[in-house]
Amino acid sequence: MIAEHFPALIIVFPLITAFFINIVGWWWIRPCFYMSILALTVSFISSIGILNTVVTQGVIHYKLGGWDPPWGIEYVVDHLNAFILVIVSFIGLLVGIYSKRDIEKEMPQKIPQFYTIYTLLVMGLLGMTVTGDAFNLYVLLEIASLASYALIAMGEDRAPLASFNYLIMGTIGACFYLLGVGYLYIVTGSLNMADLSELLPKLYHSKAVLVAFAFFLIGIGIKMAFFPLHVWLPDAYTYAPSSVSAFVAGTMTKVGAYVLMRVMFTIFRPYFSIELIPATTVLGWTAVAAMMYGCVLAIAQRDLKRMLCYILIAEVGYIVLGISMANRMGLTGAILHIMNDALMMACLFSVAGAIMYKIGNRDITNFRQQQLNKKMPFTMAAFTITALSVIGIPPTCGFFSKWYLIIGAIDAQQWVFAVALILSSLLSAVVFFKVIEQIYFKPREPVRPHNEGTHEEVVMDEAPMSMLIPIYIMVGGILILGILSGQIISTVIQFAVPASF
Amino acid sequence: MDVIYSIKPLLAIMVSLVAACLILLTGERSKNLRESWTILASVIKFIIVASMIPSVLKGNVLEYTIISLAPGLFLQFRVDAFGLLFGILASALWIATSFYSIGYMRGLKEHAQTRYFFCFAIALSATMGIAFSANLLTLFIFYEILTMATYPLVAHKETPEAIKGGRKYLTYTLTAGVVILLSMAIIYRLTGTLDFKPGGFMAGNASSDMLRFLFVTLVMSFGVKAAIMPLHEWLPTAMVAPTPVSALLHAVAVVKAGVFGVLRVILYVFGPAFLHDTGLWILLAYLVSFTIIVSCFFALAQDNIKRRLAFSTINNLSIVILGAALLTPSAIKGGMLHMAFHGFMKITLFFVAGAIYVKTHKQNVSELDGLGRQMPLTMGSFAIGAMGVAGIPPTCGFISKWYLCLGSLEAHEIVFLFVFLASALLDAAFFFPIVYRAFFKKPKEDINPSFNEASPFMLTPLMATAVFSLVLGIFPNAFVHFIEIAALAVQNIMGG
Amino acid sequence: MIEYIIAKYNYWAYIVLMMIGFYAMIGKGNLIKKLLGMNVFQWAIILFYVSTSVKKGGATIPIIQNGHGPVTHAVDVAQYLNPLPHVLMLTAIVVGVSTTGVALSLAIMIYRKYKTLEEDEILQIEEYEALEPEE
Amino acid sequence: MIREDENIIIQTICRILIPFIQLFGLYVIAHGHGSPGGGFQGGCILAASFVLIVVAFGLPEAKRRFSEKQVNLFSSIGVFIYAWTGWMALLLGANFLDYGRLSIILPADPVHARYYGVFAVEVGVGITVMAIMVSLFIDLITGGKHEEASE
Repeated sequence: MIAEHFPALIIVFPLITAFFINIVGWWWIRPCFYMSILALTVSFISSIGILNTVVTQGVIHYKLGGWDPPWGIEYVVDHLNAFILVIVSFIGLLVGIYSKRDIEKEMPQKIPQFYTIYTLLVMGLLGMTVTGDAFNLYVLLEIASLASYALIAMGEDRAPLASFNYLIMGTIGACFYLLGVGYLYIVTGSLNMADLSELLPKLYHSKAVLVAFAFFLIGIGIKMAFFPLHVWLPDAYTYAPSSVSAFVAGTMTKVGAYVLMRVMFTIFRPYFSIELIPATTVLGWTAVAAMMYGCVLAIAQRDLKRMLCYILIAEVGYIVLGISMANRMGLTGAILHIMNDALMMACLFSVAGAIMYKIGNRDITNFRQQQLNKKMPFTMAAFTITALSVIGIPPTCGFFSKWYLIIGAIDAQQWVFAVALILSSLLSAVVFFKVIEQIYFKPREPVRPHNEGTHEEVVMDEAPMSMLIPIYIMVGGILILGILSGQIISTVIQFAVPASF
Repeated sequence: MDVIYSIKPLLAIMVSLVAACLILLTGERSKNLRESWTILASVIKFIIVASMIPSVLKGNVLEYTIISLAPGLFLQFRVDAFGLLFGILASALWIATSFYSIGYMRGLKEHAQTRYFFCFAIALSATMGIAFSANLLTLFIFYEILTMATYPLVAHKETPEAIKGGRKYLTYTLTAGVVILLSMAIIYRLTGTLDFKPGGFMAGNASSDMLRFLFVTLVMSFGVKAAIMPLHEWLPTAMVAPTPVSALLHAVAVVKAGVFGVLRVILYVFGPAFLHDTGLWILLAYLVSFTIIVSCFFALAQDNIKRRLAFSTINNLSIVILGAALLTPSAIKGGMLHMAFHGFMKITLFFVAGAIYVKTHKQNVSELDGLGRQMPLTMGSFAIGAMGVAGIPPTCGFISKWYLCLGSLEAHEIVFLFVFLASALLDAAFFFPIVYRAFFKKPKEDINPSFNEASPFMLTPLMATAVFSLVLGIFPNAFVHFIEIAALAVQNIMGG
Repeated sequence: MIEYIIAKYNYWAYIVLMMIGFYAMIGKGNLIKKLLGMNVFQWAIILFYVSTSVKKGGATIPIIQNGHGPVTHAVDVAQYLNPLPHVLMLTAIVVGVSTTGVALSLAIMIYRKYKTLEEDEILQIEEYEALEPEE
Repeated sequence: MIREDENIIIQTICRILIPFIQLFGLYVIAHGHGSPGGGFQGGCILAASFVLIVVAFGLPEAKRRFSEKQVNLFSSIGVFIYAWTGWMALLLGANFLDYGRLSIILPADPVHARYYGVFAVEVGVGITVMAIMVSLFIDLITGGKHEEASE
């Protein structure tokens, strides 16, 4: 009985819990963490249930308040958003667990506030994914964004300024999205995505529809930090608290990518976004630029988190590139990469957080002096494996999404895309091996003889278990999901790709 | 030819992976335990691999599928004759290298030994994976794992020089890796499969220009690890690694994996018929002939023993490829045999170089005068290895070169016969001075003329491999039936 | 042309307002001015939405008189405005208010840290701090 | 006690005005589901009255009447009323927010149950909006330091 309400439960439970945390937090701080974890667990279980239902029984339609669409708000869950739901709630849960010690250290006086807003943020992203109503998506987008502004502002030194800039940019993005919805509403009188998809084809040559599409692309582009619109991201994610950057880096841009796919292939038919206007061509070449730009700038960074931010920008480029190939393989790669990248980015930012937690410094050039591989061997092993995945070394999952993306580029006869993919792979190898060298090789001075045991022993000082376990669950995912990618594609992703491809 | 469903290939790979985990867990606590894991794993691995010989010799193929990765694409192992040949080589030499590593690493009191043994075990797993891969994608997966596992070994010393060597190694191999990836993806889209098939599966699946392009990119990118001449630069630079690593790189895993990849591409992806029809074989043959001759001259100019050995390796790898490129049964057979035999001979030479370094801290040829008096057994082994590489009977090098020369005659290309002979001469020219210096020159003051060998941990393996290269020369079918296996592989390829 | 503008003056107003807001958000150096620009921007969108529901000719709010009475009349669509855009904008106003609230609190945090709200001055301070070696 | 910076005229006027403002706010909330108005508008009007108190009487006096904890509590309670109304429907077997199903526990037919359900939601929204507006205002004028300001 409860299973059919999972689409509502996945959102409502964290929503209520968030306010419950707020109240309880005034008197009693300890249970805040556990309540948040409880809510996220419920969401995670619900998302698994939804995925299971979708795989076995097909698309779920959930009418809020019992109103029939297109008048009422409808939650529609197909293979695509069921898959994204699982990813977001999974990362949300893991980072939630991870955040315990981090938040206790970074902002002991703000624990209830943190968990309230964090739960709201997860809920907002889940809501964006689950909804089938264009305006409802805007509202949830703003809930998620507002939560992320607040969370980012809780970070270190420059965080408020970074958050303010993000807020200005984010509001422009959201407003553009709202305008897009407005134009579509004017011409069709509907806000329901499925309904819009039915009504729009007759109007494809209307200027208003074209303008709406442009507004959508730019609005979502800002939200997902797509290359020329990414300027807010490095500052915001660098100065955010570790747990926050781990979660938002892992999921927020990915949900943006999901919304982009929804707009391009559900609200508008692929015929419109691919053939009628050259949206995919523009997106594709911009994505290539994003990949190159992100990787090249990442090489120049000294701050680990900032470096990861630029890698993230490049990764967003990968996903958009996959979408813009507009063929089955490319989209499969893009969807697979959404999952892989969510895991990889969350894991990398978590590792950066763990380093901050223990060392209090994340200057890459400083790692060598710190002998990080001796101090935190497990964290560093996790970093290395994840870095290899970002580079795309098999058998990690990063390789498999790259494989599908390259095949997609070949199918689209876009050789430049294929070359860009492998080139950015090499560039990210430069980025990460620079760090790996710093981590694993012994400090340059003072010069010591080649002796084992004579130099003073660096004591192992690992991150706490509550951080390590989530990190290792993600690492396990990175190692295993790659091998399982064939199964994932055949059970879920092949149905998530729009049928017309 | 029957297909037997067997888990053995997977076990052969997993043994060293498990050992790697055990090494990591116990390494810092107990050195002895750590090293016994290595040796135990190497022995078990060899037993597993050896147990597959009888069924393969009967003409069967062992297969094990782990999981489907994409339509028509599996993570799959298939042990055929050629793969088994490589598997035997790598697993047999790992036993020797394990013992030798212990002696070498302890002798020099190297740092980070746990990491060293860990990476070594992973590298061997990857090598087995390469040997037993059923398709190009599986091979590529293990190929990249091998790259990642050997990088820490190359940069092991962590000196600026070592780091530079490591970077160069990565630059070359990763770049090659992505090119392989791209070519592989194109092949997959053209044919819908990547499964190795004796005699190739590509012919007729695409325009001739496309096929030529793919052939060139694949051979050149696998050729990076096989150190074909314009792309060989990383190999001498990587000589900064500890000697067992060099031995592993040169004789067991990395370069052999590259050669193995090239041979797989030539014989199992594109197929001799395609190469013959397009005339690509002659192009490749001239390219590697160039490498063979030029690398010898480079080798002559080196004073550092290991660098000299490195160029000799480049030379020999190209000989193997030349054998395959000639496309005649004897030449292919000779190439495959040379791949195996060269492993035994070259590892002896590297072991000797390492033993000399541990004992006397000498790295240059010019310092070896009279060393034969101090280390007669070591230098004697070196002499055997050098004879083998130069192809002088009764060492095993003679047998493989014999087949290669036969092959070049079969192909009616006398040029390549001269290439083989010239390289044999040049090999002799740069190895025998070392032997001469060691045994017949007067020792300099700093050499202790009395008998003072390296530790038995090092001496035993290097003598064992030397003896093996002799025994294999006299009874080439002893123990592991190298010739039969190679003949079987050739029969599969040529017989279609 | 002029009739064309006058006939749809509310849409023109929305565009002008939006551009003013956009300019303030991008071009102004003072954070509070940026914030004001953001508000103007949002209100412009609200104006746009509300404009879309306007009907000429005496249409009024959608409250049906005697809707619950014994006699129900068939409702003429021309008689009432489309309520949905208004409702949507109510939500948008809420979002706008929340965004403004968050932005103002951020501005307070920034002011407390830098003692200024001028962007170029903040950046100067940042540069200065970056040059100073931290203890 | 009247401080120097406080104006007796303003205070007196406010004393008279505030009850009416609040009454009007309640009226708007109560009629939200049947006519123009509703939780958000009514909540804002209610919040305006509290803001007036702060402006006219100063923060310490206002704090005496509604502490930060109370404000916070109200903001959450409002959401609870809203969410639980939805949950009730869910627990009674209908979809989330499907108030028609409340007819099982309410003495009314589904149409009226929906009417009451929306009313409950409006009340919840009104309370939340009021509390949030007040806390936004107080947070902004004090720079987020309630406790220091109240001393």
